[in-house]
Amino acid sequence: MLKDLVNPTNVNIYVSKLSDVLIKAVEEPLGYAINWGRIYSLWPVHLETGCCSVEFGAASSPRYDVERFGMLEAFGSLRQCDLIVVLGTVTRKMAPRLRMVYDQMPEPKYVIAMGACAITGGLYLDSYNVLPGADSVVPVDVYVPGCPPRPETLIQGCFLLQEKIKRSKIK
Amino acid sequence: MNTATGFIKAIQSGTKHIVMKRFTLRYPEEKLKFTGDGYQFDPKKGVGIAGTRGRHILFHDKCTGCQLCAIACEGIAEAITMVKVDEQWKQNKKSIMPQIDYGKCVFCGFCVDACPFYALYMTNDYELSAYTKTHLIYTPAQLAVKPRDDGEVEIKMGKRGAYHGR
Amino acid sequence: MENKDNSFGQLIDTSKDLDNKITSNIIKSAIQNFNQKIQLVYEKPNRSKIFVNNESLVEVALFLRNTYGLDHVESMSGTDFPAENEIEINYHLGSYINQDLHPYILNLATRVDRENAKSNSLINIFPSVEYFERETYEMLGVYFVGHPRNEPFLLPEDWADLPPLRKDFKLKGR
Amino acid sequence: MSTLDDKINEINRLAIQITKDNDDDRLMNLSIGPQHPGSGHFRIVIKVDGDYIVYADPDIGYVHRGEEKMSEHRNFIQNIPHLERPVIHDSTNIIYSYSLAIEELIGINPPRRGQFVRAIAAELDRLVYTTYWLAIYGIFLGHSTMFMWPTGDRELIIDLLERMTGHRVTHAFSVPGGVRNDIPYNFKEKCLTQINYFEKRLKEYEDIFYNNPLLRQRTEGVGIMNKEDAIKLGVTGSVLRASGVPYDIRKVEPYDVYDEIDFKVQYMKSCDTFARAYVPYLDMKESCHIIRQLLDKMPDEGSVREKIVGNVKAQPGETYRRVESGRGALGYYIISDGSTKPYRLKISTGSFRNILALPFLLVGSKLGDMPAIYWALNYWPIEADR
Repeated sequence: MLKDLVNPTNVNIYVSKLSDVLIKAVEEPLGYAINWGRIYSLWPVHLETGCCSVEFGAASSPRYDVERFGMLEAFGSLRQCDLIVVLGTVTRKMAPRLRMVYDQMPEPKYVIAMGACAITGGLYLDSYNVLPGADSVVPVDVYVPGCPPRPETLIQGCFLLQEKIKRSKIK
Repeated sequence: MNTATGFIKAIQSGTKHIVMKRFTLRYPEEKLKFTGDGYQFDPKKGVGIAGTRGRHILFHDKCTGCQLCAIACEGIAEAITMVKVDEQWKQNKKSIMPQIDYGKCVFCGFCVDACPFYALYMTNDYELSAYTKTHLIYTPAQLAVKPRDDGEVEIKMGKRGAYHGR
Repeated sequence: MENKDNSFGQLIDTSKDLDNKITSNIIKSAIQNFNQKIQLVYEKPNRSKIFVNNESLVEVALFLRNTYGLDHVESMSGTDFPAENEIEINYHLGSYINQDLHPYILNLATRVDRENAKSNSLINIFPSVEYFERETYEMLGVYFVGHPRNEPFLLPEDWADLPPLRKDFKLKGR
Repeated sequence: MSTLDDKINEINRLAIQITKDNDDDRLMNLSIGPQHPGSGHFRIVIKVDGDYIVYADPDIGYVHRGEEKMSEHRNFIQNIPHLERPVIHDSTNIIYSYSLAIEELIGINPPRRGQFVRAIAAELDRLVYTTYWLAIYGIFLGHSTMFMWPTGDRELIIDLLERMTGHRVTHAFSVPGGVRNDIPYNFKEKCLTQINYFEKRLKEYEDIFYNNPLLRQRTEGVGIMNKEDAIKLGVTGSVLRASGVPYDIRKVEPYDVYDEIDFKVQYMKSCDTFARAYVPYLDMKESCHIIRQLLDKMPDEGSVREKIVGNVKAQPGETYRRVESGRGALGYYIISDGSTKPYRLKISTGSFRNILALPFLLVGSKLGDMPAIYWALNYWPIEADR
């Protein structure tokens, strides 16, 4: 009886079933843990596409200090970043560079479109050198409106992004 | 200046800040207090009233659907479109009211300057981030909502430097 | 729009004002030196505009720099006039050396043909004009003879449209 | 065996030939920007020979948005929001000269109180611009405290400006005919206390940054541009004043109420990078004096704005008006054909004029000095690109 159960073919089946159960038991907490790690280490690429970089700088100033939330620690290397904040206008000359930077970033990567120019083109709706928004170049996760947005709005946008990451499933 | 003195002075001036008050605004818990209820405009005098330029507020009982705000915005950002509303108002025969796309709006406030009927003002509301572009379009009904009144912290000067206090 | 005819009646009597006295002296002597080649367009306090033919642009600029110390270019721009089939180029000259001329700006204007836009470069006289001329080449399609780098500057590398500041370049929806 | 030996010999021969034949191998091409911690919206192509820069060519235009063309399709009021975007943290100054030019074309004069309020906003904006510039200069030189302090103290001024104008940086405050709204209640006292505190903090910058021996060593004697070269290159603003030419538009061609204000033009004669970094700091100190005088002399009552309708028509003609911005002379050349829109509008900015000095200063200097030289030029890429 026992001998029948423990033959090599069966063992394989048991192991695979056991691993299925284990994965199911571990997947959710593990995914939660990984996501938890991700949301508190959102490192942005230092690519300035437009003038919203001024308020981005103000967001890391002592008054707002976004590093309290473990995000937007600027001056990271490109290969270690997982967030790209499109800081304003995407011009025709900048668009290929933006895509190039985005393609070089490792997965998973997130995009925040900051400012009216990055969302729809904003003021430059009829300009010959401005693209209508960053989402024609890169997929955007969170839109932060304003021209430029207040640092509070940017922080709120980052909270939204954290919420999104928290609820996403890891592969 | 001597090199050593320079270093010592630099370190000294930095060390003083150990006892300084924290300047940081603890944002989600504390919010800034602004001058007034937001930027307003007095068409009679021809000057505005100082205030923060945040999200707009639309008074449905005053809007006449004259489209002046949309015309003012036409050359700036084209954020305002006039849409049909279900409500019936005496002063608004065409029942059209502005709908504002905050994906385009630049918060310059020239639409408020253009409104001759005291119908469009700006408020202190600035938390407008969203996941999609359609969430950024505010209908006349959404624009009528008064933002909840919070924010009580402002910059104060103390003996130990500037800080945010009530 | 432009009043191009040369009449001294336009000169404001500025004998009381020191600044304007100097500036009208500049223009008077320039006009005397370059007989018929310079036309006075207007003179306002601290601002004046003279018009020269494109052939004599370089010598007039050289004269202004050497005689009065108008040593740098504050601004340089081009304007398209499709009705007259011409492009006007304006050099706004200022002075750092000559203390009396600090508030003064002289607008040195010239016109080139619109189809075959070619002008003499002032880069050997005012080195500060280098990027301005490159910008004008790109934005209005005026070729500057003698400029080492008539090449794209502000626009994307693959720009293949008309120069954008010409009036027949239309913006979308306008 | 012989084949392997042959191969090795062949490889060695080729390698020697490559290094010998190609003298260009000595030169290394570097492309700095636009994705680079120390570049911003800007790329510079550099060739280095060892540690020395032998060729530098700025490649600008990454933020070129065609403002000059766009302004031909908007009326004089609608032009204000997009024209202040090139320098959003110095937006009052860039609109100041535009307002002056349009006022001249339309033929109106702002009320006296409006002129004072506008000048106060312009001076506060200069402080905001310069503190931001200083913060980035600190981080360029690896001085993190100098990023934190100015960005923190900048918020004091931004707070004042927000009370006054309604927005943190893009104020849209100065319009042709004055300013858009009066200053709020008890602004004067608040402004005085915060400016006094800010001035006290400025003194501490000197201890931690400007008198710091490390900064001195990195900047003194680096990137020398003497007076003749500065005049030839036509640089402006703090770069010019650091080369020993006391030229400030507020002094040489006073606009609005600046002829009633008593202030000194700050300049230095050492002509090096340290002077270019120090002159804006001296300007900030002077700005604090100017603000106090302006607050003192401002009339208590009166209108602040001469209202013009949106579709006001200008007289045909042309004008060139300039102001002293944070980066130097900022001029607008506007041609009007008598309609409601400008026929041609040209912005001549300090950044666009100063960037011409960058290749001149870089060639011959060490690569490590590049950030110090570049950012001391008081260059804001978006303003140069427009």
